[in-house]
This record gives sequence, structure tokens and C-alpha cells, in this order.
Amino acid sequence: MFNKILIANRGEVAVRIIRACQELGIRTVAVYSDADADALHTMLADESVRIGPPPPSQSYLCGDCILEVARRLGCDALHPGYGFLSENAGFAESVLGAGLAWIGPSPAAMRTMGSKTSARATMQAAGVPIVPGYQESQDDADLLVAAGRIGFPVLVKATAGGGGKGMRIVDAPAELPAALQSARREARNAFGDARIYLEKLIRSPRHIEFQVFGDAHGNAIHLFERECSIQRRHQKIVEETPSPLLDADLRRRMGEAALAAVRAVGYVNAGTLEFLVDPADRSFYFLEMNTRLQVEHPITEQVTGVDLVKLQIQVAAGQPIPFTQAQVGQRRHAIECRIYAEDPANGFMPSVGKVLRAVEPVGPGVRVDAGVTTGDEVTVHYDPMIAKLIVLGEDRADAMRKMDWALSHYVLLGLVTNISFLRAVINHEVFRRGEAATDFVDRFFADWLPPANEPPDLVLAAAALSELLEGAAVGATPVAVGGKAQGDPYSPWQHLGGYRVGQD
Amino acid sequence: MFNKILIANRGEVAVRIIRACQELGIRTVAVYSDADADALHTMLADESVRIGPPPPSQSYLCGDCILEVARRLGCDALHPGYGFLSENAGFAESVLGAGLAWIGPSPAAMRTMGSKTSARATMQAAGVPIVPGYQESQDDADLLVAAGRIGFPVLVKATAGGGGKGMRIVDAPAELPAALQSARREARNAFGDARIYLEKLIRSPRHIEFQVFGDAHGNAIHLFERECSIQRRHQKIVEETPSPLLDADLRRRMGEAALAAVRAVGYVNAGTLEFLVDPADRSFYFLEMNTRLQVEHPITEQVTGVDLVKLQIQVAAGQPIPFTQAQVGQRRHAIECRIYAEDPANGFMPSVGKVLRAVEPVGPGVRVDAGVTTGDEVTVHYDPMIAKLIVLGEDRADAMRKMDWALSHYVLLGLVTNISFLRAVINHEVFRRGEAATDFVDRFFADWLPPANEPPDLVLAAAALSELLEGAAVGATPVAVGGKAQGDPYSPWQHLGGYRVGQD
Amino acid sequence: MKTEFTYQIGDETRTVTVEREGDCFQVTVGDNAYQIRAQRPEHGRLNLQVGDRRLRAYVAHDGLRRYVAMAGQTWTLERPQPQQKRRRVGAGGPGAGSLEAAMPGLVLDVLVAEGDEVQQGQPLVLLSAMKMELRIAAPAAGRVTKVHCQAGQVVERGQVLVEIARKEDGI
Amino acid sequence: MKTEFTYQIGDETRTVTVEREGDCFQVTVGDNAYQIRAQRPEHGRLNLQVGDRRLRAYVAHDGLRRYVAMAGQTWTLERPQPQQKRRRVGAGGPGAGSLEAAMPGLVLDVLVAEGDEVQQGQPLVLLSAMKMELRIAAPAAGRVTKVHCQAGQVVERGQVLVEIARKEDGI
Repeated sequence: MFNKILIANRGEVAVRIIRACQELGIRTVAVYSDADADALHTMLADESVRIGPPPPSQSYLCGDCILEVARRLGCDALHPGYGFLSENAGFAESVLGAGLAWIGPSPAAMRTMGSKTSARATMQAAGVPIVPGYQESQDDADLLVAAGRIGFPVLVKATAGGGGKGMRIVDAPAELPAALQSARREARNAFGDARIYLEKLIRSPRHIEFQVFGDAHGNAIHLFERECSIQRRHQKIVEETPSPLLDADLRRRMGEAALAAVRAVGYVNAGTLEFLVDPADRSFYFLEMNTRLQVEHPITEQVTGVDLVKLQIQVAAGQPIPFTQAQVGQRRHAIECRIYAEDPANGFMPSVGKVLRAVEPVGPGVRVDAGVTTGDEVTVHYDPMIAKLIVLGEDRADAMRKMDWALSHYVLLGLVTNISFLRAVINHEVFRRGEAATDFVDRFFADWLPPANEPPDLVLAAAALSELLEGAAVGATPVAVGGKAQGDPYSPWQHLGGYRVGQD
Repeated sequence: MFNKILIANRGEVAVRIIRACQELGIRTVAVYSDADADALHTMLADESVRIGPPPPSQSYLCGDCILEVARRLGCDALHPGYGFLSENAGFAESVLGAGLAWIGPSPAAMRTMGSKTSARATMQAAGVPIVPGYQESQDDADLLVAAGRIGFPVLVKATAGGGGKGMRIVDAPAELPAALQSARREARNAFGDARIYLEKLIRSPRHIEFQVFGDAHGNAIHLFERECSIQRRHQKIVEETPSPLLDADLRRRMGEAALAAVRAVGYVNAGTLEFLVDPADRSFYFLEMNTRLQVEHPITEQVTGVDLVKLQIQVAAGQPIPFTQAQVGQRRHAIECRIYAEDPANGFMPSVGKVLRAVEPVGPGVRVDAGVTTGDEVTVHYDPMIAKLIVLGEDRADAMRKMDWALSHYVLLGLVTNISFLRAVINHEVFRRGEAATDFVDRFFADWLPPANEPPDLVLAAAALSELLEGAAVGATPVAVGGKAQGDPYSPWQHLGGYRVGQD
Repeated sequence: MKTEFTYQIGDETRTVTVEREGDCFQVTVGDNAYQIRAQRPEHGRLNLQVGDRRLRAYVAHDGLRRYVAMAGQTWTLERPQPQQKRRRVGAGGPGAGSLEAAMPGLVLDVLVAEGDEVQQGQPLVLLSAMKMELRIAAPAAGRVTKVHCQAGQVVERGQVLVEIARKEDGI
Repeated sequence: MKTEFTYQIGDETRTVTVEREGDCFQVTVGDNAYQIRAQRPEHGRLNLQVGDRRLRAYVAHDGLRRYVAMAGQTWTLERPQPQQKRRRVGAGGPGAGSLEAAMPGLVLDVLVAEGDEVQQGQPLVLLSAMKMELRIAAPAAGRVTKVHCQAGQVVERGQVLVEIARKEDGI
């Protein structure tokens, strides 16, 4: 087993990995940019090292800087988390070349399955249906011809991408050039790779993915599906398992397709096979493979009882998967909601600022994987996800009620969040029936506004009582060393300015 | 299903039940004594009603007062939790007589199985071995003769009891009269029933209990065992499941014995069969039955995936148990630690005071069922249990590491707690080997002291930095309406006394 | 002693008075009166009792802004500026044709210069935040009169980026 | 500006000095010096940075007492009385034969009266707290000189309940 792991990431996934390491008795090294000097992940690790200024290209995407830290502090393994360098086969090679273990698949498997182009070819060879598309050229004229052949609407997608970044829907030939340009820019910015490809758009599909795992001893398993149809801006916001769409037969066939991919490339460690399912005829198409841990991995952990991060570490250390396909099953129903600092009533625009107060819901079957806590800043530099809220219910109805309870008990003050939007999603008739497809948010929430904004009397009363009872603490509290006074002109302490203490 | 449930209890179990009701869409009524006017359970319920002064006999044990509240507010069911009135068959009859559902077994079953006397007879008739004992008389002279026949040491136990209350070990005839008197007083005080009985003391036994459930449709299941051998003052402090002692065969035989009890009396709702297991020959003896929810029920929930409180409510509403014995299994390993306000280095003396700060550990597989939060008072009037910390690990070793992590991340300031003691227990060689018996604490922790008390430099540095950085907030903060100023003579705000706000 | 507080909600001002009576507070909100028992068990949290009902409120102060989380919802209130200084609308501030940042972010590129003629829908500025790219486009044809930002700059939400005089304005 | 704080740990006094240097603090504890970056993200919590190491400390103040939770342990520190007033031990306080409450609780019963002769081990007071019953017994034979409690009274830990003059004391 490893002695010291460097976590080349930030936010909730870095926190998640650090905790798994602590429980395994493995020391941890966090890296951070200047924007994250006081972030949660830097507080929890055994050692925390600055790697650069806020822009990812100069910090979390700077493989050389990170590898230098890993070498200097004597790490013997590196966990890339998701995003950033996690799907960068070149970086994985550098890590391995430096004599460290890479907690993820081999660079060869990352190249084969991580690139949509070769992944589609591999899956097609293995007999798994794929969505019609075009990836033979980057030339705009070729792409225009191909789009016409596929038939509009087409999807423009980033070859190196994921999470909806660089993705564009194009309804007519005239829109294609601008969409290509914009998608390439976003792809280059996000992944350092501007290449894009085209894909046929399936109407109202369901997004269903399978968690897979391989080990160095030739074992391959899948850990069942996650349905991730609830998306905004092509990013998942609500995920659940089991999928309300799948029956035992479809689940078995899709699971076999997922395992075919693992076996085709001798895949080792955690991966996810994404499929589109056409709800009209229940046919499924391979979409892409993510050769890393997935944001929504906790719902799989809740229903299977497997700790995926610990399993990643164990498999990377050469241990076999300690159970067989027959020994793992789905039990109960799990839902995850991603808590974002964003304004759903305003095009899901990200919001930034200081978390003045975070109170996470607690209770049986409620899990919160947070990357931010009271006093932390959400900045413009990174993804505005604050936390993931995961519930495990006895069945789907129970899980939905538990999620609604948990969302309504999640306190986040100081930022605009999507919490009331998520409650509206969870309580929407179409979602409750288990019939929401990937166009659910666009179809039913295009003009969504939060519930009536007139505060009830007791809210005003609470505010006024807090003026009285908090009183002193407001103006006089030095919030952070070097921070500015918050400047409440009503505070009776305002005029005191500085203060002296400790006259003993 | 019910519309409104009165929770006739306080603390963490009241909180647990209120949350289950909220997820089921059932309204809740809390009751409270003057000592609990601002306690957590009163804050969470839809309605909260004062029932009397702090002594339990005038509040939480006052069945008439509670029933009057239930009637007045239109409740259609009552959940008694554990302790207090939960095993009082007379009260259950009053509740049923008032037309409300009693969320628990029938009064008849409570009488048969709740009384140790008739429970032992019932089990004996069903062919289950019982510990030799004497319960035929309350007369001191008879008891002295019986004790001699059973052979010293004998245990004096409360007929109506549980949780070690009223229990005494008597090593010699001369000690018996004082032990009887003291046990009766404690039993009367705790349960309103002074009757006691005698039992043979088995050396170094293991305490292993089975969770059972029956419904009104004749179904009976068990939900496997909990091992509760780690006790201090005959009260459980650490519980786990599966038991490291049981193998599949012993588990099957004990499970069958537990089901025999359920079937013998047509038992409906949740119950627990307690057994002593002699580790020398792995023989087991029926000890007693608890005809109610058990403090340590969460570990069963974690490994079986069944929400026992919701199942109690559903079964009380006449619904059948929604699964069969064959459909329920144990998955992974769960441990619970009870967090007490008490001083393990001083005979586990309870400590009281204000919780100045409570920060509960969060993370995958960590659950906290708390009855107290920041700012709450722990008073002399009730059990000093602050919370239950429950972890679910992949196996026993993983669960122990997770528990150690969680205990070390549990912050409770302002009170003496047993947290560092629990860490010592979890990390003790005998516990780690799974060999701890009920005399574990007495044998290995009689002279236990917390680790060296010399604070490291950085602790002193943190204190000093907090003097500077908290500064203003200390003396000037009005802690509670009507509360006294905390009186830090170092505070620069001290001289200001009162203050004015809101001059608009 | 009765204390009065006012809060601004949209264009409306609401007034709350609080008077202490022993352990309780007599609170009026507009015309409605409430008897409230209030306790502050920790910084930023209030336990309230109104009849048989209990409420847990979390309140955070940020300058004049107040955040209140209560009964499953979060509310934002503003206390009015003490000097009652009001911004004059339409004068002194940015012109009618000004374009503001719809989100806080990093300016990736400024695609126009002062004096440029622009068409409706023409991209003027590219903003990036949290990996999302946003294109600020001209709402109508006109001429760029002022550019307030440059590539690499971090801008706040609502900050004016570019000012445009419309063709119809006759410039 | 250098500020000095002292803490009482048992009989020992430890001195900490803190001096601010920009974003950091120069802290000395006894003879050891530390360069510490400190942030207070919320009431009662400090984020500390010492080299590559980060520490989260929770600190609560209760009068002169300080509770510090850090790195998985909790510590209790006392600031000394500012007037340096020291309790005189053994005089003015309760006599050597006094019996104190070993836990806070409710007095169930007082079994003796002033002037009573008692035997060693004889129960004097019955205390109850959190359902636990505790019997306060005479540590030696003697005479009850003072009873400080009565049935039904709530007593604090360490509060003197009964005073006894030992037989050997010759009273």
C-alpha cells in the first residue's frame, strides 16, 4: 500500500480523496493555487503546497509543477480526481515515468477510451451501438458536409471534453461556423485541446451511465447504472440509481456492453461508460467513456456499499477487486443533487462571494460531500459547485422525500444557490414519475422563478431580533487577517475602530 | 397512514422520530419539560408543548399530561421512543383507549415479554435456554435463600428495567440487603416499578442481541444481531454488527430463538431479544426482551438498509413488513459509539453544562444522531448522552478506522466527554481482535487516564491568536435572552455593559 | 425601550418594531403584532417561539444586507442607506446603451475599440467564469463610445463593460 | 505591537507572545518561536498555517477558561485571575472532613442531622443525577458538624454537602 499520496485537485473531490486516504492510514499532500490558500482541501491534508496563481493553466493544470511537489515531498502515488489533469494521458505517463503510481487507468487505455474517436471505434468493433457522428476531420467545410449527411440538429462536442464543456447544439447549417469557433475556444481553454467532432442529436434521450472497474489481475466488474438525465447547460445536476427507466433485461444488456469495453482494452481502475437511451424504443447508444472517477460516484457507493475511492487506491496498489460481479448488488435508491453557486432564474449564471454560513443537513441516509464551508470564498476561477447532497432512501419515493427534506434543511447564506430550483426539480410531476429526459430542464424550467419573494412577517421579525441579539458581534468582528472591515454603519461598534486586548 | 404523531420523548431519539415523520409527510408534536424549553427536539417538531417541570415523574413520565396534549392537538398516534413510558403497558393501554395508535407492541405482548419474569417463562417454554435466576418473590429473606441456591456472585436486576438501571452485582450474602434497597429505589425512580429479581452472573460473557419485527398480518422477521459487550456501569457504550463472535451457524440458531419469541406471543412491531453468550463454549442464554426501539438501532439500519423507525410507523398503521426474511441481509460492518457528557477518568461521573461548540464529523459512511447542538445545555435531569456516532465500513477493520477518524473529528467544547476514552476503546488490542467481553471496561480501563495533558505549543498559540482575533465578540456577545454576562475581565468590551442598536 | 428597524424589499420599505418584555419580545411587523420568545444559542442562529411553534432562524449580516434562512427557505433583506442617499437614475451613471457583465468573471477578449461601428448581435466582449464562456453582444446597431475593460481583467457582476450610442440616438 | 498572554496549566504558568507581521503572526511559546498565518473564517474557528502544515482549531471562551480542539484532541486552558488573587488553601474553606458532591445532581435524601455520630461507610446523603444514584458515605467514624444540603436541592459538582469532625480530631 502507498505511504503518501498527492491529490492533484481541489474542492469536494480533493476532500473526498483526502478522507479516504486518512481512513486507510495513508499520508496526503494537497496542492493549491493562491485562490485556494485557505480552501477546505488545504486544511485537511497533512501537507499543503502552493503551486501557482489562480488560473488553472498556471496551477491545477500545471503537471510539471505538481509532479515537482510530489517528488520533493516523497509521494509514491498521485490521485488526479476528476477534471483538470485526470484524463490527460501525457501527464499520467509523466507520473509513471517519475516512479509514482497513477491512481487511474493506464495511459494507453486513457488514449484509447478517453478519446471519443477511438472509443467509438473500439465499441463499434465490440458490437455496441454508437450514435451516428463524424470525427474524421477538423476542417470547417468537411464538418459542414458531414453535418448535412448526419442531419440537423447536430451536436458539436469537444474531443477531449466532458461535463458539457465545448458542447453546442446546431439547428441549421448557417449556425455551424460560429458554433465551431466558440466550441473550440472553450475546449482549448478547458482541456488544452481545441479538437471537436459532430454527433447526431437524439430527441429527448435519457442519459444513463455504467460504473466499471478493472484490476491488474484481469478481473472486470460493473457496479450498475446511474441515470443523469437532469442537466442544465449539458451539465448534470441531479443523478440517481437505480434508473427508473431500466428493467432487469435492459440493465443486464447495458452492463454487458459496459464490460465489453473494459475487456476490450484490459481496462484497469475506475471508469464510466456513458450511454444515451432512446425512451421511445429503449435502444441504447454508447456515447463516451470517462476514464476517471465521476462526480456522481457517491450514489453508486450508497446502493452498492462499495467505497470507490478506496477501491481505486487498492487497485492502483496492485490489489485485486475483493468481490465478484455476482457478489455485488443494488440495494435501496440513491439520489444526488449538485449544490451550485448559481442563479437558476438568470440562466444559471454563476455567483461568487463569501459563504457567510453553511449548515449542512444531517440525518440517517443523508450524505454531504462539500468542498466549501463557512467563511470560504467561491471565486470566479473554478467550477461553482459548493457541495454534493446525496440521500439513500428505502425506495425512489422515499429517496425523493428525503432529498426534499435535506434540501430544505441546507442553509447557505451569502450566495445565490440553486437549492430552491433543485427542490422544484425533485417535486416536479415528470421527475416524480421517473420520466424526465435530458431536455427536462429546458422544457419545464425555461421560465422558472423562485417562489414568491415577499418575506413572511416572521422572517422580518427574525432579522430585527438578530440586529438586537447579534448586535455587538457585527461591526467589531475582525473577519479575516488583512480583511476589510465590513462597514455596517448601524453598528454601535463602528466608531471604535481598532481595539486592544490582553492587558495582562 | 397517520396525520399527526406525538413523540413522548426527548433528546436524540425524539429528533430521530421527528425526522422520520417529516420524511413520511406526517406532522409531529413534541412535548418538553422546563429543562428542555429550547432543546433540539422542541425546535424541530411542527408543534411543541410544555408538559411540566424537569423531574421525569412530572413531565416525560406523566402519561396523563402527555395524553392530554395528544388529544388536544388531534394526534392519531403516539411514539414512545425508548426509556420513559416506552415499556409501560398501562400507558400503552391508555393511549389505545383514547383512540390513538400506539407505535409499539400490544400491551399484552409488552406485559408478557417486557416483564423479565414471564419473558423467561415464555422462552423456556419455547425451548430457549435461559440464565438461572429467581423471580418468585420480592421478600428479602426469600431472595437471600434463592441467591445462595443460584450461587454468588448474583445479579440484582429491575423487573421493569433496562439500560443497567437498578442493576447491582452482589458478591456475598452480607451485601445483598443494601443492594436490594438501592436497586429498588433506582428502579422506582426510573420506571415507577420497584420490583427486582436475581440472576446468575456468567463470567466474561458477550452481550449479543437480535432485532426482531412482527406485523399485524402474522409476519415475523429478525434483522440479525448487534454485539453490545462494551459496557460501563452496565450501560452499553460501543455496539457493532455483525458480531465478531458469531459464525453463520450460531447466528442462524440465535435468529431462530429470537423468532420463536416473536411467534410465541404474536409480537407486533419492533423488539429486541438480548442474549448472553458464553465465549468459552459458545452457548447462549436468553436474557430479556426490550419491547421497544433500541438506542443502538442505527447499526442495524446501516447494515440491513431498513429504516426501523419508518417500519415501526408503517407496521403500527397496519401495513405488512414489505420484505421477507430471505430478502434481508447483512452488508458491510457498522459500529456505534455513544457520546456521553461524562468523565471516564473519574468513574464515568456525568458532567453538565453548556455545549459551547458542537461540530459533528461528516463524510461517507458517517452518521451522527445527536440530541444536543451548539448552545444547548446538558442538565442533571436526564441521561447525559449527547449523541450517537455511527459508522459503516467495508469490513470491521475499515469501520474501526473510520470510527477513529470520526471520533477524532468530533468537536465538543464546554463539557467533559468520553470521546478520548472511546478512541482508546476502539484502538485497544482486545477490541481490535474482536474478543472484548462485557467485563472489558472494568478489566482494561479501571485506571484509565486521558493521554498526557501538557498542551503542545500550537494549542497555546491557537488560544492566544483567538484572544486577538475573537477579541470583540467575547465579552459583548449577549448569549441568551435573560442569560448572565459571561464576565471575561480581559474583554475590552466589558465596560460597555449594555448597548444600543438600530438608531434609524 | 422600543426599537425600530426598516428593511427595503424591492421598492417597498417594511418596518419592524421590537420591544423587550422580560424573556420575550413584542414584535410588530407592519400592522401585525407577535409575542416572540427568542434565544441566540450561537453566533448567527436564533431559536424563536411563537405560540406552540418553534422556528430555527440562521441570520448572516453582510454590510447592510441581511440573509435569513428559516422554515426551508432563504431570504435576502436590505437595510436602507442611513443617509437616505439615493442614486439618481439615468444621469451620472452609465448611459442607456451600456452593457454590463451578466456574471462575475474574467475578460477573455475585447473585440471592439472606442469609435467602432457595431451591428446588432455583434460580439463585443468575451467573458469567462468557472469555465463557462459568455459572449456579450450588441443589443442594437450603434457606435462604441467607451470601453471600460480589457483582456485579463476580473470584473464584477453588473460592472459596465462597454457603452454604445445607438444609431437612433442620432450620434 | 507585541501582546503577551499567560495560561495556567496545573501549577505551571505558560506565556505566549504574539506579534503581527503583515498577514502573519510571530508567536513565541516559552522559548520556541513560530511563524503562523492565521485566519478566522467564522466565530470560534481558526485556520492556521505553519510551514506546509495546516491546522483547524476550534476555540471557545467561557469566562477565564479556554477550550481548544485541534488535531483530534481537546484541551482546556485557564487564564489567570487578573488580580492574582489566590484562594488560601486549608483555611476559610471547608474542613478536612468535608464531603463534596462527586457529581452535579439532585439530593434525594439526607440521612443524617447535625450532631449525629456516624460510623465509617455509613451513608450520609443520596444523590441522583441522570438516573444514576450515588451514595455519599462517611470516610471515617466521626460526628456531623454541619449539613449544607436538603432533599430536593440541586447541587453542583464539588459543592460541600456535609462536614464531619473525625473521632481522631478529638472533638
